Amino acid sequence: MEVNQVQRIGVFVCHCGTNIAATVDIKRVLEAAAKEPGVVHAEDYQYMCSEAGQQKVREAIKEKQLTGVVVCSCSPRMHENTFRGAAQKAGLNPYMVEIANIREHVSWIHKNIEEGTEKAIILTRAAIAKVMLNAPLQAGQSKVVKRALVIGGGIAGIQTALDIADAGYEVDIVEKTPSIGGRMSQLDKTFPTLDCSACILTPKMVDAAAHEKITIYTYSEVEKVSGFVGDFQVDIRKKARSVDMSKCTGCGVCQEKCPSKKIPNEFNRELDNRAAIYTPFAQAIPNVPVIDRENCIKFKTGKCGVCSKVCLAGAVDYEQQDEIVSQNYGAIVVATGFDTIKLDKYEEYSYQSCPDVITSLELERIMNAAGPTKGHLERLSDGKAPKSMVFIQCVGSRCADERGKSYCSKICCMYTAKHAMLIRDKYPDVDVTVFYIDVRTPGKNFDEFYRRAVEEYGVHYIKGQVGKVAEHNGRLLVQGADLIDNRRILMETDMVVLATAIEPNPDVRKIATMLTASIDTNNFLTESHAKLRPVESPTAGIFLSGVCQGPKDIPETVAQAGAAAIKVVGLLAKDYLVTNPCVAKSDELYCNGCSACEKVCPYGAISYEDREVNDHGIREVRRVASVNSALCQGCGACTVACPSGAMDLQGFSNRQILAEVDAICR
Amino acid sequence: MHKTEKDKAILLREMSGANVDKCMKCGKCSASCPSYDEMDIRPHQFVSYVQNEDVEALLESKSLWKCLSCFACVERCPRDVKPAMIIEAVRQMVVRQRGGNYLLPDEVPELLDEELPQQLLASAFRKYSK
Amino acid sequence: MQVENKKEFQPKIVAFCCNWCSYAGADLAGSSRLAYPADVKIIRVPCSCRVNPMFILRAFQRGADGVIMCGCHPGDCHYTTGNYYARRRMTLLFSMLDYLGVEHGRTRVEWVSAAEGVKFSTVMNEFVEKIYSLGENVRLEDLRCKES
Amino acid sequence: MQRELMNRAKELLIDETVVRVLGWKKGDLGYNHEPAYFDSPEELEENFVYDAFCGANLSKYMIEAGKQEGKTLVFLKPCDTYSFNQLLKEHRIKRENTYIIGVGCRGNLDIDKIKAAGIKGIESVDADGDMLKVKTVYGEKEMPFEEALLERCLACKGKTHMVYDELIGAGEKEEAGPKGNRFDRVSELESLSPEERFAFWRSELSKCIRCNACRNACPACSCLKCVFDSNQFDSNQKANADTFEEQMFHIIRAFHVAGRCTDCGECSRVCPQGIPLHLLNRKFIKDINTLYGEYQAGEDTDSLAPLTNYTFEDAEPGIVAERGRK
Repeated sequence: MEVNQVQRIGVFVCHCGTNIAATVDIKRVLEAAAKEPGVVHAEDYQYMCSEAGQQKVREAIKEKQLTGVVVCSCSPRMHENTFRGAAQKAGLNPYMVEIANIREHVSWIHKNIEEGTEKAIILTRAAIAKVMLNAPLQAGQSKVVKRALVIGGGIAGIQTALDIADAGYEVDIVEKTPSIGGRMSQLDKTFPTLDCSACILTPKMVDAAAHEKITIYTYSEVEKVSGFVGDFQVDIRKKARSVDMSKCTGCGVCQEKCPSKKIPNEFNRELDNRAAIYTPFAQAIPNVPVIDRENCIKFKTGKCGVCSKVCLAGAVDYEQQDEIVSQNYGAIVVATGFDTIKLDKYEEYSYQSCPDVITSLELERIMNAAGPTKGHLERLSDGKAPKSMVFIQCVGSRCADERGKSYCSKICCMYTAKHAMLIRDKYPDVDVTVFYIDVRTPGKNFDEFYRRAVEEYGVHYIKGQVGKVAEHNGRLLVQGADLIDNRRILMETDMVVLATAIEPNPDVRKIATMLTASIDTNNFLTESHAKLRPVESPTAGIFLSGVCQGPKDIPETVAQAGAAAIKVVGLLAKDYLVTNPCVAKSDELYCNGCSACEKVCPYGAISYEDREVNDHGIREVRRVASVNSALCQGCGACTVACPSGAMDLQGFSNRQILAEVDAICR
Repeated sequence: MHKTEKDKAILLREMSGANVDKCMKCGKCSASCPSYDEMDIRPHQFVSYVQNEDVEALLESKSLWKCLSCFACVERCPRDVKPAMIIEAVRQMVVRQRGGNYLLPDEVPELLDEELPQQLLASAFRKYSK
Repeated sequence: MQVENKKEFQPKIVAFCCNWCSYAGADLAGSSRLAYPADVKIIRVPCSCRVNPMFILRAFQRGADGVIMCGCHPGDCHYTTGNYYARRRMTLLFSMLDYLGVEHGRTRVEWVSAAEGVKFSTVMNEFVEKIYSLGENVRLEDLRCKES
Repeated sequence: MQRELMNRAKELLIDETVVRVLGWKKGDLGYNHEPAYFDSPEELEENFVYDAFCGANLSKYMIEAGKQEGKTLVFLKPCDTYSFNQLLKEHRIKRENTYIIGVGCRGNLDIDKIKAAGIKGIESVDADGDMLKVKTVYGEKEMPFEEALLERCLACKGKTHMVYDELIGAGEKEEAGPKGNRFDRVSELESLSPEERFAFWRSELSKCIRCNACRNACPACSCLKCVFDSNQFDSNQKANADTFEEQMFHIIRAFHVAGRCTDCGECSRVCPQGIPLHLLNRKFIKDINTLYGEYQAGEDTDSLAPLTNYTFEDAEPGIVAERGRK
């Protein structure tokens, strides 16, 4: 074994009051440690992590010129940083400290002193064996690009961007559809105050568009992400709009004159049609149409060109190409939002077969003055005003089977109360019944809101999930059971509204993969800590805003958007980041250049280059791996993929781990 | 051997293979049931009766013999609880307790007629014999 | 030289635990006072994908009677994909050891999350029991390295 | 075919397409040909050979040859091209420095099998139809060609070359395709009791003299510096000191080539002790095929190898114990 210098190791054994001392014979541990080769100092103390304890470590390092420290104490997850700090203060490299975990792994579980002491000694020996092979490591620095990217231009993305921009940093919003606004722009009114959604959202959209620090890329998608916290390189694909944004005045003539008008209108949940050249809604930002090339006659047949002819500004440009914008960002916020689930597996609700069975989001559009019925409540089958309506809760939510989602969609109880109330208010002669399993209304003024629906607006709430909805004599027959009265319900109604489960936008999986952000089985992005780090992804520099992280309503989304923004601002306010030095390192003399390590690296931290290598006097150009220490997170996957042992992990090197193995099996 | 209510409830869980603890009490089983009005104890109640270990009431319920085993409740249950399987298990229990077969294979030929669907026979066996 | 060793069999068991899930799970077992035999000694690695087959063979060579590797549950890896690679590597390695005639009970992989202190303790108890039933690892031990 | 290959090689040397030729030269016996470089037509004329004793897989030599100035002509049998491809995939060979002539192959012979058939004092061996004519000091002997085939040829991967610049003699007289299932012996071992397996491998591996021939011949085992020669793992050992070290060497060797081994069989062919090392590699191949889907290393140059790939649904390591229970 090669030892470059004579190691001088100090061992510090903590009593942790009686936590350790009660079941570990501290004196014997000290004696055993002192006998180990390389150990020049061994002492114990009541509470090693206390200031006085740390002082002992610092003094010993200076007096005995220690080159390495072993602290036998609680879990390294608890106090490793404490003792590293102490070492650093005494002039020793902080990575020359190892912890033997003799509390969580020994004294707390082994009640027999003999056993406990023996195990503590072995763990101490293993830590000593490891620290003998430790090398001083230097934490590196990496630059922070003072610009943030927000993926998704709904209320979550807009709010995050506004907050970041107000703090003085540049922000770019990338939105897939032709306008920002997201789901909220499709809503009619919002609970519990019944404000008109557009009235509160539109000013925010305008603010974002007008903000000098915010750049909005609509009809654009993130195409490629590389880099790491502080400096992500992102390629954004600006899809060809076929309309020159700088020339268009937003007059809307092109949309009126377009002959291809039979295209399902996504914004109105495909309840009516739009033209091939269109802006999704009147308040769209930017107020510039796009040509849907798949449905445009000009693009399909080469003939037509009406929009171009009628455009006085000459803004229509059929030759426009997709454009790639490459930009560097210090932080990225994911705000990709949600959609409702598909209901094709719920045959019993007849959603596919009866036009009068609709989802809640469709009802929002029907209720909206700009919607397919101009705000009149009517049946889509015959245009007649309904006399009776049934709302069904938890459609696809709280499902244990593969038809739906296991979680509660959280927002449905409240919006259903809202819908019921609005309908009873506007159309008092319409009878409204809500079938529920539980009414869940935690939130300020939420339960009061629901009670108002029942008490003031006379909405019937029936506990019991509906079993079946079927067309019957031009009306809908709803079969259910009232679980409280314990009686069968068989009622005819005119419209049925399904509170459909929400799910993360399906594109989020692709985005998460690009960002190496983790995602759960329901496609919600995972937060770094469910309680303490709820807006951070475990991947450094990636933050979460809105429903992409979990179901939530508008106030919660806005709150989370602000929280994500402050985390971003906190990051961008730094000029440099300190990087973890326990990263992989490749020895060029051993590297075969085979790329196995590169293939298993989850961070794209390994690259290959042709470099001249001096292998004991033989100079030749070889293809060798190099690790970007700012990107590497230190998992070690590459070290095992490497057959020659060229790739090793600093702080957890092959030889260090083998030394621990040997010490344990001695 | 004397069984307590608790033993019987455990037995019912085993016989039916239904996990009653998954039930979220939404009542969709009852809402889907075509025989609901004929029943004294409703499908969703079967689940909670087993949870509450009130098996005696189930054994005496006339619902047992009203269930068509159409499995609509099993099909639609969002929690995969399988109420029909519980009802089936209670029926089994009743039959076993009574000790005798209501339908013996030897009696079948006499009952056969050409119109009779095979499925009915199988179902009758399931219902009326051990 | 050979002295008859009448001492009761005390197995040596090495447990490789990933820092983020299983090591934290072991800590939780500790803070919940969920006992498991002291024969288990834990080595902390950043991720299960850091565990080289060489480490496992070396442990056996130096006289370990059992080696267990614990990591985050598939899908929950702190580094996203580490445990997937570890899973394949260990499956193949264990299969090979089995093929060479080493009792497969001496090796094990378990996924233990940071919240599964109970599972950690249960798994360790089971594993140690298994090793006791298998007895001393005579097939793979390097006699040269044994202390007299 | 030997003449045809030699003439083409001369042409390519003369027109300066290549600056050297990597082929086989005659051994001092009639059946121990070895890999060799030829720099001139004269050398080719004198020593070049191609017959059923040219078992040596030349792919690995291309790692070094590829570093030289100018192109190297290399002769590759169909199965050799898998190894070559695998090395290309691992960026070990510069394709642009290589000119590949894919040569036809009827199968290679195992001199040990001929000797085992009781034929002694061999001077030369010639194929004649389905029979081998063996000249010995005791006169001429005969044995069926088929019975003297190398183990690898019994698991022949077929007559298709995975990579080449031109083909000579390919598709002629070839009996492509495996004879029986190459995993039969592995399955047989698997069906034994652990004690029997241990006994089998202990007796086989204890023959190992750590000559490193397997490592040196293996096209996948091509590290610049082997872990067993370096100190990266505290593992440099010159000789086996106990029963485990050779096992460790062979397990790790097999593990390092798992998912990369093309099953070319060089390890077993070159082992002076006759250890069936290919049974270790085939065990991994069999496991990979059953657990992660059929995979043939060297078939392409861009797929992810089984050990640098995964699926969420992969089998758990516990499957080893479950399988054992059956």
